[in-house]
This record gives sequence, structure tokens and C-alpha cells, in this order.
Amino acid sequence: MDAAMIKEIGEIVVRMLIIFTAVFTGVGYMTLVERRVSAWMQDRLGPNRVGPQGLLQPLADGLKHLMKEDIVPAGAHRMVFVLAPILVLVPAIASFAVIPIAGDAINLQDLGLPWDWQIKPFIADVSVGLLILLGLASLEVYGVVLAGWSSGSKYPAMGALRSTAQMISYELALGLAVLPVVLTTGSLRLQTIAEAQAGTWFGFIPHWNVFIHPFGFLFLLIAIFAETKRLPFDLPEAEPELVGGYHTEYSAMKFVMFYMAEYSTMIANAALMVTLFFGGWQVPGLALSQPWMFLIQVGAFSAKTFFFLFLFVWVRWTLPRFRYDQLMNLGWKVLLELAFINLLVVAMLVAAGVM
Amino acid sequence: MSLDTILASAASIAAIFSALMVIWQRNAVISALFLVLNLGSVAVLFLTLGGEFLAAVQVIVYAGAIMVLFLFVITLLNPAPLKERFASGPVMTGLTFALGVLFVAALMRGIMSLAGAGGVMASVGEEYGSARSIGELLFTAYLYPFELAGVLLMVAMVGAVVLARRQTAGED
Amino acid sequence: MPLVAYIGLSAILFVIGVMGVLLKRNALTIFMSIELMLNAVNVALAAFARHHGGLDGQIFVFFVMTVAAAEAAVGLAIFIAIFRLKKTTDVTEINLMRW
Amino acid sequence: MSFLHLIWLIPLLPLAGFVINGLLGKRMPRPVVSGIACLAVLASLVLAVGAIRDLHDQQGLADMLNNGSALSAIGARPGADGFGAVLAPTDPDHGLVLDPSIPRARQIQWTWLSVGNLSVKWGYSLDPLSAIMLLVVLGVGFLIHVYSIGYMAHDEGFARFFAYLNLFMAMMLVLILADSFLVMFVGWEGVGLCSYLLIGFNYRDMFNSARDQSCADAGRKAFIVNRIGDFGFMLGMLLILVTFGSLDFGQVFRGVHVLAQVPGSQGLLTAMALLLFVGATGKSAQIPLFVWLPDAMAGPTPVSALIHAATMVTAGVYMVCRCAALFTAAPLALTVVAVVGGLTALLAAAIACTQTDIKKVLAYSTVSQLGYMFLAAGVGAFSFAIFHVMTHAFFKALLFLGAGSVIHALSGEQDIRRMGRLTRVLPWTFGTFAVAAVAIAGIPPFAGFFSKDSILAAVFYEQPILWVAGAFTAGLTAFYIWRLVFLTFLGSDRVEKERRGHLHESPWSMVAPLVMLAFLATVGGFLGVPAFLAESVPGLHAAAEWLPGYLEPVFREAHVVGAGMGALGFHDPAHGAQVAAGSAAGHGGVTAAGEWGLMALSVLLALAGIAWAWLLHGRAGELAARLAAALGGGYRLARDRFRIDELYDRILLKPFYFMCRAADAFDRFVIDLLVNLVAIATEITGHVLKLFQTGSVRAYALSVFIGVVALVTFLVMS
Repeated sequence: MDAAMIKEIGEIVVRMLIIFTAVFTGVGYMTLVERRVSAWMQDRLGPNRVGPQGLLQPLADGLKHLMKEDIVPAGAHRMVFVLAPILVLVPAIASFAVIPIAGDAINLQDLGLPWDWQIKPFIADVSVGLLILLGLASLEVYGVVLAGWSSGSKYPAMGALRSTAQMISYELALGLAVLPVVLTTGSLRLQTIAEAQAGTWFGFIPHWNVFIHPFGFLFLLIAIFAETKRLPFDLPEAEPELVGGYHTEYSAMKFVMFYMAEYSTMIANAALMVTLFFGGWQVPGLALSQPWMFLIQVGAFSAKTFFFLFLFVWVRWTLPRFRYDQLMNLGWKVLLELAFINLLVVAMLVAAGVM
Repeated sequence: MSLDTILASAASIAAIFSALMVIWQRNAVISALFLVLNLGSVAVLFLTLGGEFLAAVQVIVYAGAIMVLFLFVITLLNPAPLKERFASGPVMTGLTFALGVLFVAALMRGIMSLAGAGGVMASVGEEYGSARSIGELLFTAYLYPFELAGVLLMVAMVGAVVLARRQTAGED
Repeated sequence: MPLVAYIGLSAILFVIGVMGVLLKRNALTIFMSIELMLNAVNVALAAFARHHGGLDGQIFVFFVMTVAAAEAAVGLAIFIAIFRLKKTTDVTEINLMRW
Repeated sequence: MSFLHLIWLIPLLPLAGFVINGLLGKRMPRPVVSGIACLAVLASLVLAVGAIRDLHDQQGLADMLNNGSALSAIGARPGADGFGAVLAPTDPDHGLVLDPSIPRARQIQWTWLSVGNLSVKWGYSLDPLSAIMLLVVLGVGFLIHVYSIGYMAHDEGFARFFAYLNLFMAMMLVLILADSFLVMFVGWEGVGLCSYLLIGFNYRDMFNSARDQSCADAGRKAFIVNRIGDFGFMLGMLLILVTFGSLDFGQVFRGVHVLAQVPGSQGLLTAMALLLFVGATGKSAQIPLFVWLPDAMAGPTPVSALIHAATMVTAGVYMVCRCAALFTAAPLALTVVAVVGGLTALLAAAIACTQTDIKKVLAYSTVSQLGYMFLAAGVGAFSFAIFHVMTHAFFKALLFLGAGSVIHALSGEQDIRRMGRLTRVLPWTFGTFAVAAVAIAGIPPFAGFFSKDSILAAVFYEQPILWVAGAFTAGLTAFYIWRLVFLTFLGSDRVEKERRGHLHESPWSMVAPLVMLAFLATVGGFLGVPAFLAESVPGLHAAAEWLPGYLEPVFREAHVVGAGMGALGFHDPAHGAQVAAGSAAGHGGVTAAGEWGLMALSVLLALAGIAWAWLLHGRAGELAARLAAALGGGYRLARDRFRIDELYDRILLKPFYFMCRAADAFDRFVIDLLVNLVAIATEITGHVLKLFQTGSVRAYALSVFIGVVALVTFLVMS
């Protein structure tokens, strides 16, 4: 193994380390954030015993689940039952591979480390990155439907069918909602899309896509709420109706995997929104030398993403739940059409040379 | 052995294995899962052939939509797994299988004529298989078939809705 | 991997698909076998496209996928209708086209 | 923009009337229906008059030709409105083409058929010949439309009637304006269709209960007999097409002139002319195809007047005149035309003398008069034929309308044996009817006199034998028409009691056209006063042979290369200068004294006929019956219409039925047997093959796969 190869592998490993560490930490602490914020909104305290302000709570939760008994129901299809949570989690995590967290690569030497490794701000530079994201989002359905089917019980099956229908339905609107951005940017590569949002109008309005495609953003937001199966669209796991949805029969680490998948999907989707509509890592009007530029961009990206995560939590504890037929009607008869019209209008404007 | 070749070989083996498992399994759900694996392997093969966009579409359309639909229907109907693996008796099955082997042998003999200079891959540029290049072709040279494909999907959609619709009282 | 390998792989996958169609009892699996065959052809198309250095083969793959999607939608709808009628997925039980 | 640009509208307006009335007529009030129908015809009439005026406006034509480019710039977009008018020098293939020397205006609208080398254009042409026909058809047609308002007032199918009538007008106008044989054929078939529809208008009623014929049967008979003629027309057209490669009148006639120079081409030309003449005998009810016209009287009387007296039946004459170039190039055919015309005139007049149905008498009279027209055409006096078409349209339409008025007054009675002494009740009808009777009898100065006399004079010099028949027919004509007058209006009152209560003069809408037509029948003849007469009568100079002179350019064109013209003194090229001057038609050096003598003779014959009619029917007595008894078989033969219908039955229909039965038997026992054998074999094979139809799709797929494997293996191994 020569030095060049070591360098190459090392660069990849560091990239993955940075991003996945961030994601897993984020997932863990999102559970805490959710509990704390909900408590705050309901005028409670929330978990604050483990560590200062309950900061060690996720760790404790993880340990607890690890030690629980892993039950596989008698009527379950064992292999698929085990496979399902993995199939949910893997695409959710894999989504982060294509999301850029900063503008330029950074050399580890700039950070005072001894290796001359260029660390790119993403794991994989794919020219069809956005398509990969959409594809991975569609793959998540497998885990859900298999979890429901393999449990060999009615509630999970019903929940899985609901989830599947809901996810398939809103996937279309989601795809259509992001296409206007692709049209105006002319690329499916997420880094290119983020870079295209540099600069400002009049010196103070950031050159973000949200100001160009307000409707696209709105439709994407709604579709993402449905994709992540969060309130107000959490029909698949609506406790009063379906006990717990497709993961009713799951316990211990497998249940944790579903939980992690849910939060990592949330984070991935928040990051997607930020990248597509809010300039990604862009900080308008900022020009610094490395490594500060890199660090501030990562910080900006994280802050923007966190804002949307907070929005998820905020909405969850504020709005009531839709009825299932309303959900389907909204998806097929309203959102899809509106997204399509939006796309058509943008396409016409692009063709006319306005955009 | 380049990285591409390793990747392609692995994907080929995975594809053949998963294809065999599709027809070997008695349970339709497991078959479908292996088919997804097969489709994924083929997507990887597309990647090694320079079809970046094609691979993405393969995942989104085949794995993300068609196979989800399959699974959805299977779990919706949830038919009991069949006892027999194959439809015919062992003799018939064996004969059919022998026919298949004969077919592969015949095809292989024909394919081998491609080996050597005739089977060299052309060198292609960076843009080969990108969304832009495919899109340009689709909307220029293949515009008419493209529109027809749209019509086909529309017809299929209407057909599916009509066929799968439960007939309510009052209709005949 | 050379062209021959891709085409050979395509042939093998295709025949496996044919075997599935000819041998399987479950209508859904037969359906999946058809998808297998289509995919095998797609591999060959993409390989030949690469061989010639053109993109027309990939365009064809694109259209094959479109047709496959349409076929899956209609086929599964038919399948649901038949299942409602016969309560089975066994093709040996479904021989309505008999004289 | 002159009226010439609007020629296309002339047939289109009645067609529009047909569409409106045909589709919406049942839901519209009757005044609206009749208003639309009459206005459509009136508007066409106005357009036609305007177009004819512009046609003769030399200055205007010259201007249009000079400004051709400017005008064509305005109207040169043939596709823009479909009827763009383009003037001759710039674009001869579209729009308006002017030929001031004839004068003729052609409007070619679009290429109708384009098959191989054949290209048929949908075009109209307006020249003096079509102008006269146009005015006659539209004028008489309009009057009859007005008349129908009153006549059909009580009929259920009011809207249907007017729709058909308008369609007929449209088709007749297409026929007249046609610029090629095929377009003419469209009109030809169209009027045939309308004739069929209108004869069978009261399709539920019995027309001849003795022979168990309904009105629908009568219509069918007319249609089928016409089809025979049309077949001849069609064959003639095909022969022309094969010979000249075109159906356009201009090209064909130029071709005729060229062909006539070729030795040995007479047979071909004669064949063409005779085939076309077969069509004419069908449409114009000549021997041997005249049998349909008397039965056509099953239609309502306005229809008989319009279609079966004034317009459609003269289409054959018009066609022969239109093809004058062809007929003059084939003297044998022309002789046939003359002989057929003369014989028909005589035969029909003889039958007319014995009929007792008022409309039948008039029907045979029509046949007879049509015979005159063909006689005229047959001796090359085409302009006299058209002259007679015109005058005949006036007085025969008047006769029919008068008869209709009588029938209307008598609530449907048509038998003249049950009429009589109607002068008091129907004064207007009687007056106008008498005018028409005088006119047809050939008493000067009424219309019929001039036209008939011109024809007889022309015939006298060409075919003396036929002149004898013609002159005798003239006497017969005077006899039968006055027999009709005496039996219908004068003599003893034989009207049935139950019909007497309804006796009334017809409403104004019926009387007004009668008066108009009576006026025309009185003065119409002055359009063609013979030259010698005009010279000797002061004040008539201007009228001397006006109509023949007006038509002359058209027929002169037909004689540009006077092949075979030697036999025809009347239009001998030697007298071309004379003819062109529009003065005396020449008559091949006939003296004025001879003309006077002929004229006097025909007047004498007419007066004798009238006197004879008065002797037999004008006063009480048994003379008529005794004469009928004395004539015995001859009388009965004439009364039974010379048993021609029965003859056709015997020699044509019976063998035809026999052939049909033979064919039926052959079909049933030979062809069906073979077909059934094939069917049985197929069925047996099917029974065997169905054993493979297991319903298992996998089995089918397997067999397909075996085939594929075999094929691929074979291909790879070879």
C-alpha cells in the first residue's frame, strides 16, 4: 500500500467520520431536543436528570435498549423481520453521503493536524446527487412495508400499508417540488446547487432559492412532513388507531433502529431543504481564510438545519392530525397538481428567459 | 484488475445469484426482495458502463416505484405461500431447465464471436451518460417516442385505476 | 469488464427470467420473472451503447423502464382483479382462457 | 369584385336552404321554411342576373383583364377563402378565367379529384348557353317555389318538400354551370335523386291502384330507368376520358376538333356521342326510356311542373347542346338524335290524345315537346332547341301549374272525364291555361309558335321526312291540348257532387305565378323571331333572331373545325360570316317565300287541330266515342300507351327475372356449397386445434420458447 493510496483512503475515512459522527450525534440529541422542547411547550420539565440538563439522556436510552430483550413474534417471518429495520435505517443514513456541508475542501494541516489530506465537504461527489437522494427516500419504503408484513400481525400490516401508500403518494409531489430548483440551476449536483446560491440582492437579501421558488419550498415542506410521517401526517403510527403502526411488534435495538431512522430522515430532509432553498452552507457576504471559512460554513449549515429540526418538533406539538382520506386527497388532488403547475410555470419562465 | 472490473464482477455475481433466488423462493415477498437486489446489481452494472443517470433512474423507477408496487400488492393481498416450488412435475421442470441451458449455450456461442477486437468498449468522455446528455437526446432525437411513452403511462394509469377499482353496488 | 461478459451476463439473466416464467406457479413471481427478462435486455442495451460510444442504447433502456412501469401498473391491477375473483395466485388454477 | 366572382354562390345558396330546411325545417314555422327556400332561390336569381350582366359588360371585362394582376393580388389566395378569384393571364388554373370572345367566364375552385394523370377540377362556367338555362331554371323555379307555398299549404311534409326543392335547384344549377363532364354528372345524378325523392314524396299513397303501384314505386321506376341512361352517360364519359385524357369541356372539345381531322375516327366519335345521348334519352324521357315520365306524375304538381316539365327533363337537351361540338363531329349520331326526337314527338303526341288523366296528358305532351327539342338538336339547330327549351319551360310549367290549380280546386281529382265547365269557378286558372294552350298549339304570336316554327323550318331543310312527322305532331299537339281545355274547363259539368262544395279559385301565391308565366308564355317567343318575319314587320328588327344570335358564339365555337359539317346547311361554315353577323340564320339559301309557306302551313295545322278538338269534345255529341270505336285497335293501343310498359315487361324484365333466378340457384347450390364446405373444413380443423387450447399461458409460453431456442440454435450453428 503506497502513500497515495493511504492518503486517498484516509481522506474518505475522515470525511465519513466527520459526517456520520455528526449525524449519529444529531440523531441522539434530537430525541432529547424533542422531549425537552415538547416539555417546554407543555410547561413541563422534560428529562433533565442524566447529566447536566439531561445531556447524557440519549446515551442512557441507548444503553437501556441494548439490554432489553429482543422479541421476535411467533407469527413473524424471522429473516425479513430482522432485515426490515436495517432497510429503513441504511437509506436514511446513506442520504448524508451526497449532502455538502461546506464550500471548499479543507486541508487537515490547516487545522493543525500532521496529515496533508484534503478533506472534501461531502462523502461522495455525484453529479446526480439529488436523484440519489430521491432514490434513497423511495427505498425507505421497503423497510416499512416489510416490517409491517413480516410482523405477522394486523396492526403493523395496516400501518405498513398506510405508510407505503402515503410515502409513495407524497414522493411524487416531493420530486415535483424540487424540480424547479433543478431547472433554474441546471444541475442535479447538490454542491453546484448550493454554490449557485451565493451572493445577495441589494446587498442584504441572500441569493437563496426560497426567494425564487417560494411555492416550491412550500410544497417541499408539506411533502417532507408527509414523507417523515410526522404530525400532522403521522397516520401510519397514529397511536389511538393503530397502536404504533408498522413497528408495533418491534422492541429493543430493532426499535431503536426505527427510531434512529426516523430522526436521521428528519435531519437528512432538513439538510436537503437547507441545501436546495436556503443556500446550504452559504453565509452571505462572508469571506475568510481557511480553516475559519470551513468551520463557519459547517456551523451555518448546522444552524440552518437545526432551525428546520426545531420546526419539525414545533409543528408536531402544535397541530392536530389529518384524517387519512384528507391526507390522500391533499397529496393526489391538491399538492401534486399545484406542484405540477408550479413546475410548468417555472419551465415556461425559464424557456422565456425570465429566469 | 481495475476497481471498475472488481465492482462489475461483484455486481454480476450478485445479479445472477439474486435472479436465481427470485425463481427459487416459494415466498413471493422474498422473491421480490431478491429481485430488488438484482435490480440494484444491475444499477451498479449501469454505473460501470457509464450510465450514471440510468443507474439513478433504475433505482428510483424500478426499485423505488415498480418493486414497491409489487410489494405493496403482495402485502395487500397477502396470499398464502404456495406449497410447490414449481408448477410442473420434476420431469417437466428438468426438461424445461435443460432447454434453458441449451439456450444459454447457443447464445454464448453466438456471443463469443464478439470477443476480441469486436468487443472493445469505446472510450467515452466525462459527459457520457449524464443527465444532461440523456436529456438532450430525449428531447431532440427521441422527442416523439418520449411523448408516446408519456401517453403510454397515462393509458396505463387509467387502465390500472379501472381494472383495480372495486365494483360498487349499482354498477354492473 | 469486456463487452462479452456483459452480454453473457445478460443472456444468463434473461434465461433465468424465462425459466421463472415457464416454471413458476405463483403469478406474481412470473410477473417478477418478466421484469428480470426486461432487466437482462437493459444490461445488453447499455453494454452495446457503451461499446459503440453512443447513448441511443441508454435511451432505449429508459423506454424499456417506462414500458415496464406501465406494464407493472396494469399487470398488478389485472392481478388484483383476478385475485378478487379466484382468491388464488396459482396460475394453474387460472385457466379462464380454456376452450 | 364583380358578380362573376360570385358564380360559386349561385348553386350554394339553394344548397344552404336545403341544409337549413332539411335539418331544422320541422322545428320552424312554415312561413320561415318557405321564406328561406324562396329567398335562397331569389338570391341566386339576383346573383345570376348580376353575373350575366357583368358577363356582357365588355368594358368591365376588359378592365378586369387589364387589371388582372391587381385583382389577382386581391383575390389570389385560392386557399384563403376557398374560392379566391384569379384572372386569366396570371393564373389560369385557379379562380376566374375570362374569355370575352365567347363571352365565357370560368370559375375553377379547387382540384376535386387527382388520380394519376387525371385531374378533375370543380369548376363552373358561365356562357350564353348556361346563362339562358340559368335564367329559365331560376326564374321558373322561383315562380314554382312561390306557387308551392299555396299548393303545399295543407301538406304534412311542408319543410321536407321545400328542402328537396332547394336541393333540386342546387343540383340543377351545378348541372348547368358545370365546367366538366364529371361536375355535370354530379348535378345530373343530383337532380335524378331529387326527382326520385319528390316523385315518391307522398310515398304512402297509392299512385296506380289498378297496377298496385305506390308513389314510392313510381319514384323507384323513374330512378331505375334513369340509371340505365346514366349508365350510358357514364360509359360515354369513360370513353371520352380514355380518348382525350380529360373531362374538362374545353379540353375535350378541342380534342374532338383534332380527332375529327383524323381519318377513321368517326366510329369513336359516334360511339361517344351516342353513349352520351343514351344518358340524354334517360333524363329527357325519349324513346326508349320515356316510360318513367308519365309515372313521375305521382309527385306533387309543382314538382311535375318544375322537374318533369320545365327544368330537369330538359337537361338531356342541354347536355346535347353543350356537347354540340362532339355531336356535329359525328353526323350519324346527330341523325340518330333527330330520328329519336321525331319519333318520340309523334308517338307521345298520339298517346296524349287518348289519355284521360290531366297530368298524364301533360306528361306525354312534355315527352312530345322534348322530342321536338331533340329533333332540333338532331338537325344541328342547337340554338332553336334551347329556344324551345325556354318557351316550353314557360308554357308547360304554366300548364302544369294550371292543372295543379284545377286539381287543388277539385280536392285531388285528376280525371278530365269528371271535370268540365270550370271557367266560372277558376277564371284566372282558365285564362292562363288557355294562354298556355294557345302557346303550345303554335298560334302566333305566342311563345310556342316561334320556337316550334323555327325548329320545323330547320328540320324541313335537313330531314324532310322527319319534318312530316314534326308537322303532323304539331297538329296533334294542338288537338290534344285543346281537347284537354274543352274537357276540363268547357263542355258539360261532370264534377262529382262531393267535390263540388270545395270548389274555389286558388290563393294568390298560386295565381301570381300563373299570371307571371302566362305573360312569359305570351311574349317569350319574341326573343327568337325569325329573321324574315322581323324584317317584314316594323318594330321587330331588334328582336330578329335575338336568342339564336345570342347563343351563336357558343355553337360557333363548336364548329371551329367543321368536320362533317357539309351535310348541315344550317351551320355550314360557308355561311359563317352571315352567322357571325347575327342576321338571318341562312337556312342554306332558303327563300323568304318558302319560310312564309312553312309558317302558314304550321299555323294551319294548329288551327285544324284546335278545330278537330272542338268538333270532338267542344260540343255535345257522340262523335268522339264513335271515332274511337271506328279507330278500334289503333285507339286502344294509343290509350294503353302502345303497351310499351308491357313490352318492356315481356322482353326485358321477364328474361331478367329468369336470369336472376338462375343466378340465385347457382349461388345457392354451387357457390354456397363451396363456401359451406370451406366453413365445415375450418370448423373441423378448429375442433382439432382447440385441443391445444389448454388455457394455460405457461404452456403457450413454453411452445414459444421452444421455437425461439430452435431458431437461435439454428442461427448460431449455421
